[in-house]
Amino acid sequence: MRSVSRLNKFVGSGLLAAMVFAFFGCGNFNAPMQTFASGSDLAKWITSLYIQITIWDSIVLAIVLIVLALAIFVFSTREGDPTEPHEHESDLMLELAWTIAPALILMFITIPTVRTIMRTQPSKWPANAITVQVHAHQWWWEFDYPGLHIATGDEVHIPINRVIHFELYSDDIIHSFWIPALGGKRDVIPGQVNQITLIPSVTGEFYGQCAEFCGLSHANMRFRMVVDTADGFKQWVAAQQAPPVEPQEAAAKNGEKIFKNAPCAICHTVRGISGFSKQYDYGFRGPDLTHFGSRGTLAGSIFDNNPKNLAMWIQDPEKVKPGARMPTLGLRGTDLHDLVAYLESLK
Amino acid sequence: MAAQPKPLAFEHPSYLHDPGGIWSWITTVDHKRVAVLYGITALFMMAVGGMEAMLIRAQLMVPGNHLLSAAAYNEMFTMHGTTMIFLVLMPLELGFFANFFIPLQIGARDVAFPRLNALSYWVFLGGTIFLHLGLLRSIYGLPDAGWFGYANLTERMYTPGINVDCWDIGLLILGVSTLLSGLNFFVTIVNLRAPGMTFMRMPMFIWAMLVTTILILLAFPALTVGLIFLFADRFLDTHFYRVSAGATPILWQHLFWIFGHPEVYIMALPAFGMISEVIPPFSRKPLFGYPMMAYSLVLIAFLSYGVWGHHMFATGMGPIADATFSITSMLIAIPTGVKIFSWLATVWGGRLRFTTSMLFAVGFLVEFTIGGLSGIMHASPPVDLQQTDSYIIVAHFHYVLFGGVLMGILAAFYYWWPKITGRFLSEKLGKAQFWITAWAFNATFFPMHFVGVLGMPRRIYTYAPHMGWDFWNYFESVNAFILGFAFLLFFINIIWSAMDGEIASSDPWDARTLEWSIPSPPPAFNFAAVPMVTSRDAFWVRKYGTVGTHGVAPAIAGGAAAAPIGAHAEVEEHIHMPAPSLYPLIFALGVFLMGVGCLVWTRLIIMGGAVTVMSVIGMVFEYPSFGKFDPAMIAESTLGLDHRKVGMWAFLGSECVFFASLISTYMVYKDRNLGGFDAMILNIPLTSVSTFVLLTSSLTMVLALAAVQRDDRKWSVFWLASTVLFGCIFLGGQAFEFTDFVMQGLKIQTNLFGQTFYTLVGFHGIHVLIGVCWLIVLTIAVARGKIGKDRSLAVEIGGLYWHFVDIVWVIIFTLIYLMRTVKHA
Amino acid sequence: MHEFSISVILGVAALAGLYLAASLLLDRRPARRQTAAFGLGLAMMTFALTGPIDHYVQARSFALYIFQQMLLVFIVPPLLLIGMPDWMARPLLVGGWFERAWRILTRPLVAFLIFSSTFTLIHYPLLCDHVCHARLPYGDIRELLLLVGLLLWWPLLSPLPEYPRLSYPMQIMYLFLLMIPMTAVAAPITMAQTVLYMFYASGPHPFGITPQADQVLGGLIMWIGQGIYLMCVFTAIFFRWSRFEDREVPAINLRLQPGLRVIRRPAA
Amino acid sequence: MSDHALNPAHAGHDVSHEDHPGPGLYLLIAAILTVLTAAEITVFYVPGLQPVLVPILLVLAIVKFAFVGMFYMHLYYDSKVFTTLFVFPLLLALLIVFGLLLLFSHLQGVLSFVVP
Repeated sequence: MRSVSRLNKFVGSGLLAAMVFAFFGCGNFNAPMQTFASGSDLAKWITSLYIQITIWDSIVLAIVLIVLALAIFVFSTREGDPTEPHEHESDLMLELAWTIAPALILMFITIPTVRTIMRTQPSKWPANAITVQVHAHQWWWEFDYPGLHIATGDEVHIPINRVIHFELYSDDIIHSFWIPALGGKRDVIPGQVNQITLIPSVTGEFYGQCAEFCGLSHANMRFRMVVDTADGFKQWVAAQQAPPVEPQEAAAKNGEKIFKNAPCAICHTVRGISGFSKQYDYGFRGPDLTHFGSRGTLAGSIFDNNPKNLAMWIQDPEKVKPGARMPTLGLRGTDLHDLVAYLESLK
Repeated sequence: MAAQPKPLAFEHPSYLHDPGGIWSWITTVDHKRVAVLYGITALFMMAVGGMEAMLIRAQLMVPGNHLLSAAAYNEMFTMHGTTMIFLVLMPLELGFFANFFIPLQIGARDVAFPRLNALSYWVFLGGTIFLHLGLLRSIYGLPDAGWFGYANLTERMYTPGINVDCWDIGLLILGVSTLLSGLNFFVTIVNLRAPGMTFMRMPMFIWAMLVTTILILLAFPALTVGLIFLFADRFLDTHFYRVSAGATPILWQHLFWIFGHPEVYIMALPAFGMISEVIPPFSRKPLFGYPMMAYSLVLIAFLSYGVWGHHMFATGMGPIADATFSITSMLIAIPTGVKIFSWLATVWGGRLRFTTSMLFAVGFLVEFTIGGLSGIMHASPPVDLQQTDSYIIVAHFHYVLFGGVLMGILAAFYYWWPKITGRFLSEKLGKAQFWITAWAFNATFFPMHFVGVLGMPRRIYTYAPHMGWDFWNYFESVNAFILGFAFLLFFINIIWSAMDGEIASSDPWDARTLEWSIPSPPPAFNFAAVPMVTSRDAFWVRKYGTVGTHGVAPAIAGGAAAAPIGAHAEVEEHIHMPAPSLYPLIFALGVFLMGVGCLVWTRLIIMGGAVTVMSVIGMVFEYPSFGKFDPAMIAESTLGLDHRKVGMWAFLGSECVFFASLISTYMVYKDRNLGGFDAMILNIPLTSVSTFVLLTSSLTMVLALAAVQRDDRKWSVFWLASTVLFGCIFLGGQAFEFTDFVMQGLKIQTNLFGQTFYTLVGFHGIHVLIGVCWLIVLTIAVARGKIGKDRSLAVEIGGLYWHFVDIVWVIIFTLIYLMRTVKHA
Repeated sequence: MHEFSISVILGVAALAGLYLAASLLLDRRPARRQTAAFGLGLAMMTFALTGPIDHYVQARSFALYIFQQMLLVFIVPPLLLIGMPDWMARPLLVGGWFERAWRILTRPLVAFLIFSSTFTLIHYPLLCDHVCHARLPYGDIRELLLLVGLLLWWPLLSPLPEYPRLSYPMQIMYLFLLMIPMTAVAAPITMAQTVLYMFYASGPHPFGITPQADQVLGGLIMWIGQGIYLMCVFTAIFFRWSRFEDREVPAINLRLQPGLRVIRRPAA
Repeated sequence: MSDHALNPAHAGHDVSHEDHPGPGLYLLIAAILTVLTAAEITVFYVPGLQPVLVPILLVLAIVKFAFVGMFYMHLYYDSKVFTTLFVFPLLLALLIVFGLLLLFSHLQGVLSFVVP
C-alpha cells in the first residue's frame, strides 16, 4: 500500500506540473474574438472587473490547493501508523474565519460589480449618439442606420470615439449579439428591444457572432464590425448612401437582368433596381445588396467575399449553410458567372 | 416482547438472491432492487451520453469539420445535456445511491412508499425511452433545441418535427418520476429514521438528500408548468411564448431557471453528501464542522431559489434585477466555501488511506473548487456578458457537474459498491481509471476556459480556422477520447467485479455509518432489528465506544464489530416486507401510452389514462393495510405521524408552487394581452355560486370525515356523496362557463387572456375532477364497508386534497375573478 | 418637538419598578444575566422611544422611523423576555381567563398572523397617513408594535415551561417565514418610484436628503437590516439545535421503552 | 433557550384524533366562510370601495384560506410538522409570484416599446 501512495504522489505532482505548464501555454492571445479586450469603454470596464475577479479567484484557488496538497503530502505518510488521528470535530474560530473571509472577498467583488452594472447599463445616451438598429434573422445580421438611411448585412461600420447605441431587434427567435473585442453580449429577443451603448476606442476589424443557440445554422451566424476613423466612416457612409453602381461590363449587365428576373429580387433589395415594400416583407427577407461588392464577407460572414465563394453560395446555399433560407435556384454556367460578376460589381 | 434477546442466525439470502428470476425484478418493490434497476439504466445511458460527447468532440476536433451534419450535431449536444442531467446524474444520485442507502443509513427497512418507488423507476424508464422515440421516425429524430429548450425556438414554427414533442413530453414524464421519488425519499428521511437518530445525528449524505428532495418538490413544478405551456403551444396552437400575441419567450426562461438553478443543486448536493461520507472513513476522522456542513446545505438550498436570474443576465432584465441576482448568487459562495474548507479540515490531520474512492474524493475537491470559483465570475453580470454562452461556461459547468458531481458519484461507486454487490471493484483498474480521468478531464475541460476567453461560442457545430481555437480544440478532443477510455475501464471494472471481484466483508473500510453494520450485500429486510442510535457516526460508536477514536482499544473492533448491530433480533417472524406488485409497471405503461397518444393517435391518450387510473385504484386496494391506522407504525415513526399524511402534505406543498407558476403567468400576461377578450368577460354571479358550492363541499367533506371517524356508515356515505355531488355541480358550472366563453368566441388560442385563463382554471378543474373520482372511489369503498373507523385515514387524505383544491379556488376566485380590473404589471 | 418624553420615561421607570417590586415581593432574585437582559431591554426601549431618534422621527425622517420600529420589534421584546424569570411571569399568566386568552394569542400561528398583519397594515400608506400620524397620538402605534413584538417572540422565548417554546427547527422556520411578510412590506417601499407617505413628503427633512432617498433608505433598513438580523438569529438557533440534538437527546433505552422496539410491519 | 424546547421526536405525540373539532365548529366555520364570500362579492360590486378593493379582497382571501386550512384541514389541531410542510412551500410560491411580477413589470417599464 505504501508504494501505491508513493505512486499517487508521483503521478499527482506530475499532473500538477502539467497543468501549470498548460496554463502558461495559453499565452496565445492572438485571437480576433478574445474577450480580454479593450476595444471600447464598455470592454475596458468589463475587462478590468474580469481581471479583478480572476485574481481573487486565483488566490482562493491557490489557498485551497496548497492546503489540500499539504494535507495529502503530510498526512498520507501516516498510512499504516497505528496511532489514531486526533478527533478534531470543530473549531469555532476557524469556522468563523472561513465564513467571514470569503464574505469579505465577495464584498470586494460585489461592490465593483454593482458599480459596473450601473455604469454599463445607462438608461440615457447622448443625443448625438449613432444609433444602429441590429436586426437578427435566422441566420444573418441586418444593420440599419435609421438616421443615415443605410442598410447593410453581415458587416457593420462604426466610427471611433463616438457614442454608438445599438438597438437589438429580432423578427424570429432569440439570438445574441456579441462582439467580444468591444464588450459584452446582449440577447436579441423578439418583442423586446435590448440595447448596448459603447464608445469604440480602437480602429480595426472585429468579429462578432450570434451567441444564443438559434437553430440549425447557429454556428454560421457571424458578422464583422469595422471601427473606422471619423473620416473613414464619413466616406463609407457617403459610399453606402450613393445609388448602386451601374454595371459596366457585359457580363455584369447581363447579371443585372438575371438578378431582376430570377427570384433574387423577392428577398433582396438593390436600391433603385429591386426591393419593394417592407410592409409585405418583399425584398427584405435577405440582406440589402445595394453595395454588396464593398463587403468583405458573405453568407453570415462565413466566407470571404470573392467570386468563387459567391458562386458556390448561390449554387447551393443549403450545402454551405445548412438550413439556409435562400433557395437553390439552379443557376449555372454563364448565368451564374454573370450574376456573380454583377453582384461583385456593386461596390 | 421477549425479554431475552435471541441470537439471529445469519443464513438469510441477500436481496439479490431470489428464486423468482426476472419476474421478481419486474414486480419488485424492494428499494435495493429498484436502486439496482435505476443503476443499470443510468449506467447504460451514461455510455450513450458519453458516446454523444465523443461525437461532439470528434466534430469539433478541427475547424470546418464535416463528420457530423449541423442537424446531427445539434441533436448530439441537446441529447448529451438532457441525458447526462436527467438520465445519468439524477438517476445515479437519487435512483441508485439515495434509493439504496437512505434506508440503510437511517436504519429503515425500506422507503416510506415502496410501490411508489418502483413506480418512479418504471415511469423514469418510460420517459427515457420517450425522449428517444423520435429515432423511430428517422435517424434525425432526436431533440435538437438544447437541453434548456429555449422558447421560441421550440415553437412548432421553428422546430416542426416530433423531436421536440418527444423532449417536451419525455421531460414531463421524467418530472413525474422525479417528483414522486423526491416525495418518497423526503417522507422516508423525515419519518422513518431509526429511534434516536435526530436530525443532528443523521449522516451528512442523508442531510444532503433531505435538502435535495425539498428542492425537487419545490422546483420541478415550475418546469412542469413551463413544459405544459410548451405542450399547449405545440399541440393546441396557443401563444405562451409567441411574440405575435403579445407574449414573450422570456417567460420560458424564467420558469425554466426557477426550476433550473435549484436543479443544479439537486445534482450537486447529493454529491456533496457522498463526499462527506467518503472522506471521514478514509481520513479516519469524523466529519469536521458537522453543524456548519448541515447548515450550509440548507442555506445553499434556500439561496438557490433567489438566483435564477443569473442565467439570464444577457436578456436585459435591467440593472436592478441584475444587481439583485448577482448579489444573491455571490452569497451562495459563502456556504459552498464553508463546505470546501470543512472537507479540507476533515482531511487535515487524518490518517489518510488513498483508496480509489478517496482519490476521487480528492479529485472532487480540486475540480469542484475550480468550477465553483469560475461560477463567481459568471455571477458578476458585466463579466458574465463576456462569458455566457461561450466555452468558458462549458468549462465551468463541466468542472461542476463532471469534476464535481460525477467524481463524487465515482467516489461513491468505489466506496459503496462492496455493500451493494458484496464484491470489491478492482483497486488497480480503479486507480488507473482515476489517474487517466484526472489527466484527461482537466486536459479536456481546462482548455475550454482558454477557448472561452478567446471567444468561442457554445453550441456551434463548426468554427472558422485562425481564431486561436484550433490547437486547443484538437487537444481537447484527443483528451476527450482518452477520457472515454477511462470510462471504458470503469465499465470493464464493473463487469469484472460482478463476475470475479474480491469478496467484501460487511465493513471493509472500517466505516462509520449504519449501512456497514449489516451484511454485504444486505438481506432483503436490511436490519434484523431496528438499530438504536445514540450519536452521530452510530456504527463507529458501536465499534469503538466513542465518537472519536481516542484511547479506545481497537480490540473491541475485533469482537463487537464482527457482530452487526442487528444481531440481537428478538422476533424475527415479525419482519414482513411489502409484497411485490405489478401495478407500478402498469401505471408507467399507462403514462407512456398517454404520451405516445399525444404524438400519434388521440384516443390512445384516453386509453392510457384509463390504464393509469385503473392501476392507481388497483394499487390502492392491493394491500389490506390500505388507509389503516397502524399505532405500531406511528409509534415507530420518527415524528409520531403517519407517513401517508406527511407525504400528502408535502405533495400539497409542491402543488403550491405549481399553481403559483400558473397564477403568476396569468398575472404577467394579463396586461400584455393585445386586445380582444379580456377578464371583463368573466361571469361573476356564476362563479360566486360555484364558490359557494365548493366551500359547501368542503363542509360536507369534513362532516364525512367526522362520520367515518365515528364509524357511522350511513352518514359517511351521505356526506361523501354530497361532496361528490357538489364537486360535480362545480365542474358543471365550469363546463358551462367554458362552453359559454367558447360560444362567445373565446378559445384557448384566441389571445393571451384566453390561454392563461383556460390553463389556470382548467388545471384547477382537472384537480377537482381527480378529486371527484377519488371521492367516488372512497364513497363506494365506504358504502361496501371497506372503510370504517380504522381506515379513516383514507378519507382524511382524500379530504386534504379536496380542501386544497378548495383553497386554491379561494385564491383563483379572488385574483382572477374579483380582481379582474386590476392591473398587475 | 421634544427631546425627552415624560410619559416614556415614566413608563420605563414603572416597568423597572415592577420588576424590582416583583422580585422583592416574591423574595427571589433573577439570575444576573436576566437582570442584565431586562435592563438592556429597558435601555433600548428608552433609546428607541425618546431622545434623538424619536425627535428625528417627529421631524419626518422615515429611515429613523423604520429604525425605531426595528428596535421596538426585534431588539426590545427578546431582551425583555430573556430578562423575565419564570417565577415572575407565572403568577400573571397561569390560571384564570387571562391564561386562556394569552394561550390563544401566543399560539405561534396566531402570534405570527397578528404580528405580520399589524406590521403590514401600519405600512399601508392610506392607513399610515390617516391613523399613524394624523388622528391618533403617535405613541399608540409604538406601543402596539412593542406589544405585537412581544407576541411575536413569545413562542421562541417563552419564559414559562407551561407555555412550551417551539422546537428548534420550528423556531427557524418561524423566523424564516417572518422574512416574507417583512420583505413584502419592505420591497415595495424600497422600489416605489414616488414618496408613499404624505407625512414624510410634507415637511422639511432633518438631514437634508430628499423624501425619496429617505424612503429608499428606510426600505433598505427594513429589508436588508431585518434580513441580516433574522439570518443571524436563526443561524444561532440552528447551532443550538445542533448541540441539543447531538448531545442532549437522551439515548433511548430499549428496555425502558419497549413500545419503540416494535418492528415495523409494512402491511397487514 | 434550550430549557424546554421540544424534541421533534416527541412533537407529534400530544395530538391525536380526539382533539379534532366536532361538526358544530365545522358549521360555524362554514357560516363564517359564507359570510366572508358574501363580503367579497359585495366589495366587488360597491363602486365606492374600488380604491381599497385589492387589500380588502386579499385580506378576505387570506382569511378564508387560513380558516379552511386551519380547521377543515385540521392544521390547527394537527402536528406543526404539517403546517410547516404546507406553509413553507406556500410562501416560497408567493415569493415566486412576487418576483415574477416585479421582473416583468420592470421589463415593461424600462423597455416601453413592445413590437407588436
